[in-house]
Amino acid sequence: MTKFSPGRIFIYSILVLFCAIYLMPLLVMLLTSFKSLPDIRGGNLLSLPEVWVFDAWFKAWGTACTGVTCEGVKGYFWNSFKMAVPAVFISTLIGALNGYVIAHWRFKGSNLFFALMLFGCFIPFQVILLPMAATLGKFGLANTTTGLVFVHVVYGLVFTTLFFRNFYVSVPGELVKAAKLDGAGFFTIFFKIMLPISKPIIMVCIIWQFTQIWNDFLFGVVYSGSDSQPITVALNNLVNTSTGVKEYNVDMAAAIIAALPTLFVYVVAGKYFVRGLTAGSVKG
Amino acid sequence: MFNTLQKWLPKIILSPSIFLVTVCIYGYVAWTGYLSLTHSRFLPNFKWAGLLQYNKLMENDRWVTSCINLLIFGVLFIIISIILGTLLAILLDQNIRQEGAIRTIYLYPMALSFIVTGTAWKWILNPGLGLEKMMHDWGWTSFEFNWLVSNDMSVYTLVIAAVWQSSGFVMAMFLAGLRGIDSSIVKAAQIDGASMPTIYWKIILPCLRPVFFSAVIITSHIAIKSFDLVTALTSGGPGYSSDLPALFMYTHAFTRGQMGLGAASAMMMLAGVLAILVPYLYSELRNREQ
Amino acid sequence: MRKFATLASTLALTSAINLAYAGEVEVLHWWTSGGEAKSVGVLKEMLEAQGHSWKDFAVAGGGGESAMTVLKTRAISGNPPAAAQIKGHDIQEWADLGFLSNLNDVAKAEKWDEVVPAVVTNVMKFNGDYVAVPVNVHRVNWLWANPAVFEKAGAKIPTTMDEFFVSAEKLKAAGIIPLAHGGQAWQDATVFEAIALDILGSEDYNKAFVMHDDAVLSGDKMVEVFTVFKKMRNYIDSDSPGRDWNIATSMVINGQAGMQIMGDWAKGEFIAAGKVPGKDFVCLPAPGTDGQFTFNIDSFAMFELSNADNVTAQKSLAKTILTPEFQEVFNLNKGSIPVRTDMDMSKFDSCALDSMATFKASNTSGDLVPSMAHGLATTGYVQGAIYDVVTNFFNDPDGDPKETVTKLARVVKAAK
Amino acid sequence: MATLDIKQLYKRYGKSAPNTLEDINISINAGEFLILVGPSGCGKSTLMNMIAGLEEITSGDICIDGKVVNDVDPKDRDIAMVFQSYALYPNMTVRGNIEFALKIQKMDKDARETEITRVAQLLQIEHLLDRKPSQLSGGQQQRVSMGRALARQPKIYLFDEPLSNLDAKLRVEMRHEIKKLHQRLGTTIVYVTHDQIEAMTLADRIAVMKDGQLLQLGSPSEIYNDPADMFVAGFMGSPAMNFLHCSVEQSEHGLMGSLVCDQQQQHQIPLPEHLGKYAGKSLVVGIRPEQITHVNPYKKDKPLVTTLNLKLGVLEPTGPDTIALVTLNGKEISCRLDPDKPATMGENLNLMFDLSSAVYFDPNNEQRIR
Repeated sequence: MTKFSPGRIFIYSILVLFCAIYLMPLLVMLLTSFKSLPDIRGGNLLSLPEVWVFDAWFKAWGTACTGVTCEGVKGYFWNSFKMAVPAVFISTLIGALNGYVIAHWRFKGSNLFFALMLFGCFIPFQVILLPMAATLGKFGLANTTTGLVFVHVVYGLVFTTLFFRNFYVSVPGELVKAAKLDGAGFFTIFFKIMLPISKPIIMVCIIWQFTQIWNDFLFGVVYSGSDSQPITVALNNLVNTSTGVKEYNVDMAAAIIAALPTLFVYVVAGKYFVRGLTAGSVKG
Repeated sequence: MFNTLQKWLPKIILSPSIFLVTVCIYGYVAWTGYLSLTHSRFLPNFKWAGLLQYNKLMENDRWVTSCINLLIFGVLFIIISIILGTLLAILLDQNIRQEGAIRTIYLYPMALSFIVTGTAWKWILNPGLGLEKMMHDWGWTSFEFNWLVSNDMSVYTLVIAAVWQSSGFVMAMFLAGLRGIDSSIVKAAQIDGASMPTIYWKIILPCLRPVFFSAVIITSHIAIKSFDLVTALTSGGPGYSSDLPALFMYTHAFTRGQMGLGAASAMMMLAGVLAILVPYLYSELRNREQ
Repeated sequence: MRKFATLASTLALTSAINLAYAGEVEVLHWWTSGGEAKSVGVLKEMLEAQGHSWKDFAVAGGGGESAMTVLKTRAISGNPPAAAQIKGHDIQEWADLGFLSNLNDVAKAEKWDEVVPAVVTNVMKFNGDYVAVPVNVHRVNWLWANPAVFEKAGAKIPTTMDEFFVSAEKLKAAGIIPLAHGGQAWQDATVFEAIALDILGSEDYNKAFVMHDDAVLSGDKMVEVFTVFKKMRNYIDSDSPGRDWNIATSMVINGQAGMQIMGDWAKGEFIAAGKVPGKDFVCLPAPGTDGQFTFNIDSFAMFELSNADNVTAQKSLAKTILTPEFQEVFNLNKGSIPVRTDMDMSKFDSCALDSMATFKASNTSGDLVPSMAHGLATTGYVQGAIYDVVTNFFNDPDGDPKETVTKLARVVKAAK
Repeated sequence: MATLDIKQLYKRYGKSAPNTLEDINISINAGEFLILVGPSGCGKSTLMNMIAGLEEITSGDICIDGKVVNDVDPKDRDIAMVFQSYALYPNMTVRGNIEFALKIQKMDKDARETEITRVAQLLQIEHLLDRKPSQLSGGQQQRVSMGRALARQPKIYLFDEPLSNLDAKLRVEMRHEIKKLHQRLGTTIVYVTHDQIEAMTLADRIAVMKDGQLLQLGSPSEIYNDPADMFVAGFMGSPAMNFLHCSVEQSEHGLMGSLVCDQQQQHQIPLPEHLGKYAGKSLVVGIRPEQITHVNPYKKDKPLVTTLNLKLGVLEPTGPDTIALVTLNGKEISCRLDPDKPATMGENLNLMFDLSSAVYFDPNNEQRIR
């Protein structure tokens, strides 16, 4: 065990200071969600609630109004799952296949394709709102969960392909050759050899994609149907009060509820994230 | 027969993605490009206008402001995120107890969207509600922090919030990079008599060049696309002093019925990305090959 | 709400014949919370009582900006909602593009032309055909004041611009924020148009913001408008940028601030806080605009649908919106006045009655003007251009009124 | 066991690119152990990949058992390959690695078990079967990768520098194992290496390649003793063959080549008479270190043997021999001295040059003069 020299104490104090800074917004939200409305008006951001009340949480989950229905955010919570889970799964799978082809089955133009894809990361999504809407409309997918999943898959693809390609480039080509000689075909190699060793990068992809898709508002609001709106839309409706009293405690509770799944993913799978990044995805 | 199938399989597998990328990225960009040359207002129409929209854009004070803001915001955000991320990664790499917990704390802002944290941030930065009030309550009455409501400083609040959100991710990338470095290099340098700061500065950080590269790419894509951030924090205000191109584009194309102008601004953004990124990508990738 | 359930069921009986053709209406709106959401809830109940089903598509945020984006993408994807909350010039734009359906048959059956003033119906019509249904009329040029605060500071609640500045000075001296304001573009514009209405007068107001007359836009009067506007900045606290309007209202409610220039939706906030009009708060026309009326009309535009049952439901919706029953509930909740001039106003408070009286009077005097800040006066693009100039000037400490006026004329011309 | 014929094989990447392989013709008999040697980038790995079917053929034919397999998939060629990096599937146990190909061939479970047991016994890796590759040492991984190849019982084995990642001792051991295996199984093997001792010890025949061309194909002794050109001569043997550039003169003692030592002293060495046509010109004498020794009285009077008095440079005792460097014609020449006889650095010593088995090259085209 290392001894606590002045230098170590300095390092620890800096680390802890930054922890406090990073945690502040979350702390503000948490504290506020447990305060009553008068308490919020009276105290300051980081003061503890005078009385801890949990009403805001129940209201946010079950009875707050987000339009003409006043059933809180719980329904939207499941809508988000219905959208995020397939979208994450499909985009990760396609990204893995693409990365595998680009890294190990190169053909003329595959690198060009990769470069073009990279540029795709930089396109502001507002640009594609309307043409994508027209496309979805043509295929009858407008305002359906399927359509929303499709949109997320298309624009998530770029990132997952990038991640998997960078990971698979670091896998020696001889492995693929050996498998080919052993009689394995394209898919056998992919499913039996590549995929089993891809766990770290799959974790990175899932974390990244899940966060992106779960937190997305723009696609969620324009491409969802009235009964498939994701939780970010509900949260927006809840928070953007136009008349009436602004219930900050309910807003904050709802915001934390909306953030719980992604927070959970980061806390539980965070270590795989750094491990996955180490495994190659950061090597450009 | 099977033979040829195997040969074509990689292309077949990639082709849906190629198709999607071609249509849903480049096709749509081309469509937007075309739109920027039309008189489109409320919804797209195809009445040819030449470079009219671009001329209008260049004369638009708000557009100029938003471009300057992006430059300030982008440069500061990228530099601060990378410096802070590197610093935290180096500190965390010193056999820290509870490293996992600290790492998660640095990383969690990435998990939250500004739809979620926007209100909290607005409070914290607001002089009457947040940090300034808190400091006053605690007796430090001369404390002043009114960037959010100041014309000149509001764009820097965007930097603060954006750094808060993304520096943890940059930290994770650098931590991963540090873990990937051969420890014998460090030993060799120690034997050569180099101090730890020198080792980091002269040996380890240069080794992390590819990580810098990835970090620049990722943070610059976040900077260019920053939209939720501005809407949640300042909505471009006070006035339009903290407007960014992404917000400009959205506002004009969707709420003001100036789709042609919005399209033109989107094309300018893409051109800007190309102009800055392509030379950087090119030089980086060429350096690496050497 | 119970009363309306019974009311709705009587309505259901009268229109029982429609039950056979029960359809579905999807309604896009941005009334998501508080009194507004409840009011829309009533509309939903009334429609459901007629056997139709209501699909709610609520998108809040930024005075409908997000909702407009959604509407445009849905229209382009060929899947527009049955009804959408659209107002002012946007109705004309949508109709011009051929998206809206003709409501003339409903209008004729329900005699809309007779009960709704022409100023309102003109906005709802495209080429003489009804394409939208008005919900309410808001008066925008209101001044809301907290009399207790004025008493404490020994100031008089102002009725003219000169009085305003005298009182504001007194309030400021007493340590009270004179004017509660939220620094968002539309709120800046709301205050701006109130000043403009006073200084320019109704005629020149229309010339500037409806006709975009270059002479008025760049005239000396306009310079004065900007000068006064800038002066007003001194009586607003420095934390205002980004503040929501209802937060500003609550500052007036709890005595932190003396007054607010805001449309009559602000009344809802006072009522919700348990305040009584005339006693705890007063409403009076924005300084110098007595007898003038800046109107803002909320409306639902009806989109062309293919399913016949849904068209029936859509027409029922249109009809229901203009029934006196709904008009009463909705406007009581929202603070606005009904669009029907033949209504029994006994349930309405003094502010609303005052508003109604001015509405009717100004309709004939020519002092009834459309709100620029709320998209009734001009197109979205001109409105946006004016917003930019106004909000930038207001927040720029070095803003020069003369230069700004030139700029205003230039950008309006460019956007036209 | 199978024959492998490579006929007029060309490989080119891109239309205008230079040939990576040019006109390669090799016939490998059934059961033969062929070794491909050459410097890195000479095309030997490309050739290997083409035999395996991992790279496309630009033109020419590859035939296994007389049948053209140009368009046959790797898996249908019945070839096994052992890689330099071993290329073990990291997610599978040793057993899984060996079993993988058999499973794909749809061999039934019992047969697979038998086969795994056989191979494991053969390579003495029974105790490793349930481990993952990451838990194995380099030598063990090497054995597993051979086991994976053996289990398939293919017609032809390809070895791509299989021993180069092992330490010296292990390399020698494995070399013996491979030799024994070949003798026991008698299979056809193509083996790529850059280690010439491996080449000499293992091969039935050696193919020396350079810049995409096959320079010489022959038995180890042919390659060693009768090289076709200076490249082959210099490539095989350690220390490498010495090349002495000398001008040729016809003197009264017969044909002589003249050399200059580092003391600017002229030396003459005798040359065989058939080189007479080079009189007045220059040529390159190729002489192996073991042909420059202490004076051996027994050989002294033989033709084409001469003794030169030269100053010894660096001495490198290797145990069985001591390699001494001397400077001739401004170049360092290595000689193989008897370690039991005295020799010290800087000393002038009489060295016997036995030119009877020397080879001669034309300095212009580096080809052998016969």
